[in-house]
Amino acid sequence: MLNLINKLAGRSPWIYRINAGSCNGCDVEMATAALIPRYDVERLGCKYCGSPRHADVVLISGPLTLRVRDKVLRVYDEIPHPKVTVAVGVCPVSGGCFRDGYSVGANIDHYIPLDVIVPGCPPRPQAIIEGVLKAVGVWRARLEEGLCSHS
Amino acid sequence: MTTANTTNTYTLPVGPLHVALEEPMYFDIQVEGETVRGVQLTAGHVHRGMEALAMQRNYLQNVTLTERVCSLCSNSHPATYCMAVEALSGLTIPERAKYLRVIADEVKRIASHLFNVGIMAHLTGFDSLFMHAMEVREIMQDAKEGVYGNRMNLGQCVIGGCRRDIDEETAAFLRGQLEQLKPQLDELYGVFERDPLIRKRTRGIGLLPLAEAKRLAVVGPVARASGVAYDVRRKAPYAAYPELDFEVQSDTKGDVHSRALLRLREAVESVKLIEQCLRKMPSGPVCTEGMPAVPRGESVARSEAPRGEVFYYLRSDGTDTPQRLKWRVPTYMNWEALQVMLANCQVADIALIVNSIDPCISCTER
Amino acid sequence: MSSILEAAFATVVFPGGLFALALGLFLKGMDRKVLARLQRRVGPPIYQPVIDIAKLLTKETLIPTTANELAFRLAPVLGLTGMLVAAALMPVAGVWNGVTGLSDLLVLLYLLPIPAMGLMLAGGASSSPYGSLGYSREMAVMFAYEMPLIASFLAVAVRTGGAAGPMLSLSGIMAYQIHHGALLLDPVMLPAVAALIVFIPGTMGSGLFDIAEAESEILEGPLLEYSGPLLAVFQLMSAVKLVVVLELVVALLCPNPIPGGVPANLVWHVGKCLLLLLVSVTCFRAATGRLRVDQGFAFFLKFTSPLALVSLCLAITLR
Amino acid sequence: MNEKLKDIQSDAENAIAQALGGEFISWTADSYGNEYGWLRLRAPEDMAKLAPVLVGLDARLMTITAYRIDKFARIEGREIAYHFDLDGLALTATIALTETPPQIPSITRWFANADWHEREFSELYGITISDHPNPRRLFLDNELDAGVLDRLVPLSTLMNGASTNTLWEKVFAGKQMPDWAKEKDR
Amino acid sequence: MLPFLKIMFRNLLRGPSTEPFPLGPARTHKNFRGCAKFEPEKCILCGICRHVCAPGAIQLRPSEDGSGMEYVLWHNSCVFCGMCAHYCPTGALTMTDNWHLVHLGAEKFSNCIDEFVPYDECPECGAKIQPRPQAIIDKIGYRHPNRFLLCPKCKRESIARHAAKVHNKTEQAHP
Repeated sequence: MLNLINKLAGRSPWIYRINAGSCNGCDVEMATAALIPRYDVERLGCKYCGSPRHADVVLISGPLTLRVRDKVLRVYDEIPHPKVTVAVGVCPVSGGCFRDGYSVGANIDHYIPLDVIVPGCPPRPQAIIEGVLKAVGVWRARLEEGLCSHS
Repeated sequence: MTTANTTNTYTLPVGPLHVALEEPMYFDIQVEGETVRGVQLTAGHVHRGMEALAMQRNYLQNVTLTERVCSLCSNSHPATYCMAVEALSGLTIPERAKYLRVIADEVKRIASHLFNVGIMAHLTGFDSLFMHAMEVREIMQDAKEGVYGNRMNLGQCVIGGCRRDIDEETAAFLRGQLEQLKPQLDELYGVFERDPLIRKRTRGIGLLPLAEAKRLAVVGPVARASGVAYDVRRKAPYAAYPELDFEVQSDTKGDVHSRALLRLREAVESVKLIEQCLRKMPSGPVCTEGMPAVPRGESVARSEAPRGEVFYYLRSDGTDTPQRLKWRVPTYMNWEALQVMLANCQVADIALIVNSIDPCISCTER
Repeated sequence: MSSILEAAFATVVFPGGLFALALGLFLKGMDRKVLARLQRRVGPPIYQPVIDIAKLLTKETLIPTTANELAFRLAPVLGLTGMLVAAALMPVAGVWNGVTGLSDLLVLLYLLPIPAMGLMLAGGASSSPYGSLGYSREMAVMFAYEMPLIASFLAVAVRTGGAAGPMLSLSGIMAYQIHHGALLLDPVMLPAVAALIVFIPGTMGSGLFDIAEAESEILEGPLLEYSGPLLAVFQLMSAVKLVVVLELVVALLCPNPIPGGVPANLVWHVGKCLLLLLVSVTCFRAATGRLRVDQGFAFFLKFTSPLALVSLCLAITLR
Repeated sequence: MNEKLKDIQSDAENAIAQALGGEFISWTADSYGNEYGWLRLRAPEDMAKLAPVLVGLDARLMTITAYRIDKFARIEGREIAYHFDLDGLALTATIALTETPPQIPSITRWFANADWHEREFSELYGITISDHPNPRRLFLDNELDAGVLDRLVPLSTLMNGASTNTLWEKVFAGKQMPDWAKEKDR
Repeated sequence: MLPFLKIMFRNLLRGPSTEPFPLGPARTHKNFRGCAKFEPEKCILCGICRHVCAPGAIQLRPSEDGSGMEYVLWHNSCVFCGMCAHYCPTGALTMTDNWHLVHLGAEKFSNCIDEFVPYDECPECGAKIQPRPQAIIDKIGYRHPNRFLLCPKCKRESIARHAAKVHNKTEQAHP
C-alpha cells in the first residue's frame, strides 16, 4: 500500500516558485513552462500552487539578494517535507553575472540545498521541464527512504 | 469611530513572494473590508547592486551585464548602453546594424506587451485567455530563439553594432512568424476590447488623470494611455527609427483597460516596423571592426523600451571600466503613480492595477 | 434492522461514501481533462485527482503556530462529513430513492453550506490575513447564492407539490417529474433552471465566481495554510460537494430514469452529472474569468434571484 | 533637428542664463542628430534657482546621477548630475558638492518624481538631502550601511574574496590556485 | 457577446498544441545558443574570452609542470551570452545548440569544460610561447608565417635582422 502511494506520489509534483532576486528571465520562463498549453506540465501531474504549503518541488531563481534572503528562507521552511529544490538558471548556483555584488549574498547552497540545477540564462522551458522531471526522481528516492524509515 | 476603524482596517501584506507578482515586492496594504485605504511600499528585494557591478566590469562585459538588468526588456538595456558608449567614443554604427537593432527592439516589444496583457487576463482569473495570449506570444519567442538563439536575452547588441546578421533564410523565417502572428494579434485585440468580463473588471479602475501623469512624469504606455503622447522613438529618434513609418499610440482614458489595449496596438505597430526593416535593410557590415577606446567624458543615451523611456548616463575616466554608469528605467518613474491608482480600490483589483503599469522590479531596483 | 443496514450502506457505500468519493474524483478529473482540451492542452490523466490525494497523504502536516489547532484540524473533517451525509441523501433515479423523511430540500438547504462553513472555519483558524479575507468573501458569496437557491427550491416544490408525498421531499419531486416530464423542459420553470445552473459554478467557486479562493488575488484564501493530509481532506470535500450539487440539480430538473435496470440507470445518472458538470462548470470556467466580490454579489442579486422568483411566481399562479 | 526643438533650445538658453546670470549651456549631438545640453552649476543652492525655471520650460526630470569625482575615492568629492528632458532635448545640469558632509536641497517641491532619485543617491552615496518629504531607505537593506557605492572599492574587494574565489577553488577541485590567478581574478 | 467562445471552440476542434517533449524529442532551432564548445587545438591563449566574460565563467591557469594552460569554463556560471564566441579570433570557442545541461546539485562543480592547451615552443630558442595553430597563422600571420611562430624575443631579433638587411640593401642601392 505504502509502495503504491509512493509510486503514485511521484506523478503529482506540485510546483512552487521562489524569486530570490532574479532578473525576470527565469521567472517568465518558469511561468511559461508551467502554465501554457505548448508545454503543459499538467499532463505530467504538475500543478502550480499559490501557497508554499502545497508544494513539493520548489523552483528557485535569482542570486539571493540580502533583502530577500530571510523571506526566502522563511517561505522555504513553510514547505512541508519531503521537498525538492530546483535551481533555475545559473544565478542561484554561482551568482552568474551578479556575483561579487555588495547586495548579493553568497550562493544559495549555503542556506538551501540545491538538489537539481538547470543551467541557462534563462533556460528554455523544455530544460525547466527536464529539471522538474529530474527533481521528481530525487523526490521519489527521498520518499522511498522516508517510507523505509517509517516502517 | 476610531475604535471601529481600528477593528475594521487591517494590514494585508502582499508579497514579497506572491503569485500575483512576477517578482518580489512588498506592499503593506491597509484594508477596510475589501477597500484599500493606504499602501506602504517596501522595495529593494531585487536590488543586486548592479551599478556598482557595472563600475567593476569593463566596457565589453557591461554589454552582457546590462542585458541582465531585466529579461523582459533585455534588448533595450544593452542597446541604450551601447548607444551611450558609441556617443562617447564617437562611433557611428553601420546602416545595417541600425535596422538590426530596431528589429531586435521591436521583437522584444511584441513579446513583452503580449506577456503583460496575458498576465492581466490571468489576474482576472481568465486563464484560458491568458493561455491563448501566451500561445500567441510563443510565436515571437520562437522567432527570438530562431533568430538570436535565446528566448529572453537576445545578445544582439555589441558596442559598434550588432552580433548576429539576419540572412535571407532567417529573414524568411522571421517573416513567416510575423505572418502567423498578425491575424492572431488582431483577434486578440478584439477579445480584449470586447470581452464583457475583461471590460467589467478593467474599465474605470486604476485611473491616472493627465494632470497626475504629468506631475509624476510617468513614461511609456502608462503615460500614453493617460494622454501624454511621448515616445522616445519619435521625440529623440535613434537607430533606424527616423527612416521608419509608425504611429505613436495614445489614449485619454487612463485606466487599466486602455493601457492593455494600447499595448496591443503598439504590438501591431511593432509588427509593421519589423516588416519595414526587413524590406528596407541595406546590405553591408553589421558591426564596426575592432574594439573601441572610450575616452574621458560623459554621455547620455535613451531609447524607448517596451515599458517606456530607458535612460543611460555614462561617465568615463579613460580607463577600461566606466567611472559611473547610471540607468533609469521606466518602472522607476511609473511606480509612484501607483499611489494615485491604488487609492480606494478593491483588494481584488490591486494585482490588476499593479500589473497595468507593467512593473519591472528587477529593472527598477537593479 | 434492515433500515439501519440500509442507512449504513447508503452512508458508507452508495450513494454516499465510496460511491460519492469515486464519482467526485472522476468528475474532477474529467473537469480538468476537458478544461485542458478547451485550452489546447493535453491535460492530466483522468485519475490525476486520485494521485494528488495519494501524494498529499505522504506529505507532512504543518500547522501555523498562530492557528487554533483544534479548529484548524476540525474544519476539513467537518466539511467532508457534512458533504458525505448530504451525498448519502441524494436519490439516484431508478436505483435509489433517497432516505424517506430525510432526503428533503430543507435538510439539504442546511447541509449544503457546511463546506463553506468548513472553509470559513479554516480561514478563521489559520489566522492569516488572506485566510480571513477568504472567510469574508466566502460568507458574502454564500449569502449571494443562497437566496436564488431558496427561491428555486420553492419554485420546484410549488410546481411539483402534492403530486406524491410531502412538498419538499426529493422523492416527491422525482415522482412528479416521472409522471409529468422533466422540469428541465417545463417552460414555467425555465428561469429557475437557469438560476439553478448558475448556482452550480457559484457554489463550486469556478469561473466568474472563483472569488473566495482566488489564487492570484488572495492566494487560494482559506486553503493557504493547509498542507498534506488535511489539504487532501479539503480536496475530497470539494469533490463530494461537486457530486452533491450536481446530483441535487439533476434530481430537481431531470431525474427521469431510463429502462434497462440498475446498471443502465447508474451510467445514465453519471452521464447526466457529467454533462451538467461540463456545461455549468468546465465550459463556463474556460470562457470566463473572475468577478470582483461586489460584482459577484450583484450578479446573483440582480440576475439569478429575479429569475428564480419569476419561476416561483409563475408556479404559484399556475397551480 | 526641427524648428520646434531649436526654439526650445534657445528658450532654455535664455531662461537659464537669466536665472543663473551668465551660465551657459554647451550642446553636443550624437550620430543620430539628437542634441544634448550640458550645464555646470556653481553651487548646490543654484539648483533651487534652476528648478523653477525648468518647471516654467515644461521640463521633465529624467533622473539624477550621483558619483564620485574619482571612482576609487583617491580624490575626495562627489558630483550630482540632474538629467532633464525638454520635449526631446536632454539637458544635464551638474553640481559639484564641496561641503562635508555633502548636502543638497531637495527639488521634490518642483519635480514630484525626484523623490525616489533623491532617496536613492542619498542611500548609495551618503549625501544628505535637506527638506526631503519622505527620507526612508529605498532599496538598500538595513543590514547595509548608507553609502555603499561610496565605498565601492574596499567593499567589493571583500566580496571578491568571499564568493568568487571560494567558488572557483571548488571548481578547480583540490588544486591550488596560482597566485597570479587569484590577483587577476577580477 | 463572448468573443472568446469562438477561440475556445476552435481550440477544441484543433486539438492540443502541446509539444511531445519530454515524452518525445524537443524542437531546437539551429541558431540556438546553448552551452559553449571549446576546441583546444584552435586556442591561442589570448584570453579575450575571459576579458569579455561578464560572469567570470572562464578561468585560465598555467599547469603545474608549466607545459601549458588549464582552460576551464564553468557552465554553472556561464550566462550563455556568446560574447566569448563572438570575440574569439580563431573560432576555438563556439556556441552549440546543446541545452541538455540539467544535473544534480552534487555535480555542480564538475559541470564545466576542462581542457588543457599546451604551449608551443619557439623554433629558434625553444622558449614556451602561446600556441600558434594553423587557423590563426592563416588569419593574421600569413605575411611572415615563419616569423609568426617565434617567441616575442626571437621575433624582435628577426625583425631587427630583417630591417638591417633591408637597410643594407637600400644603402647599397643608394649609397
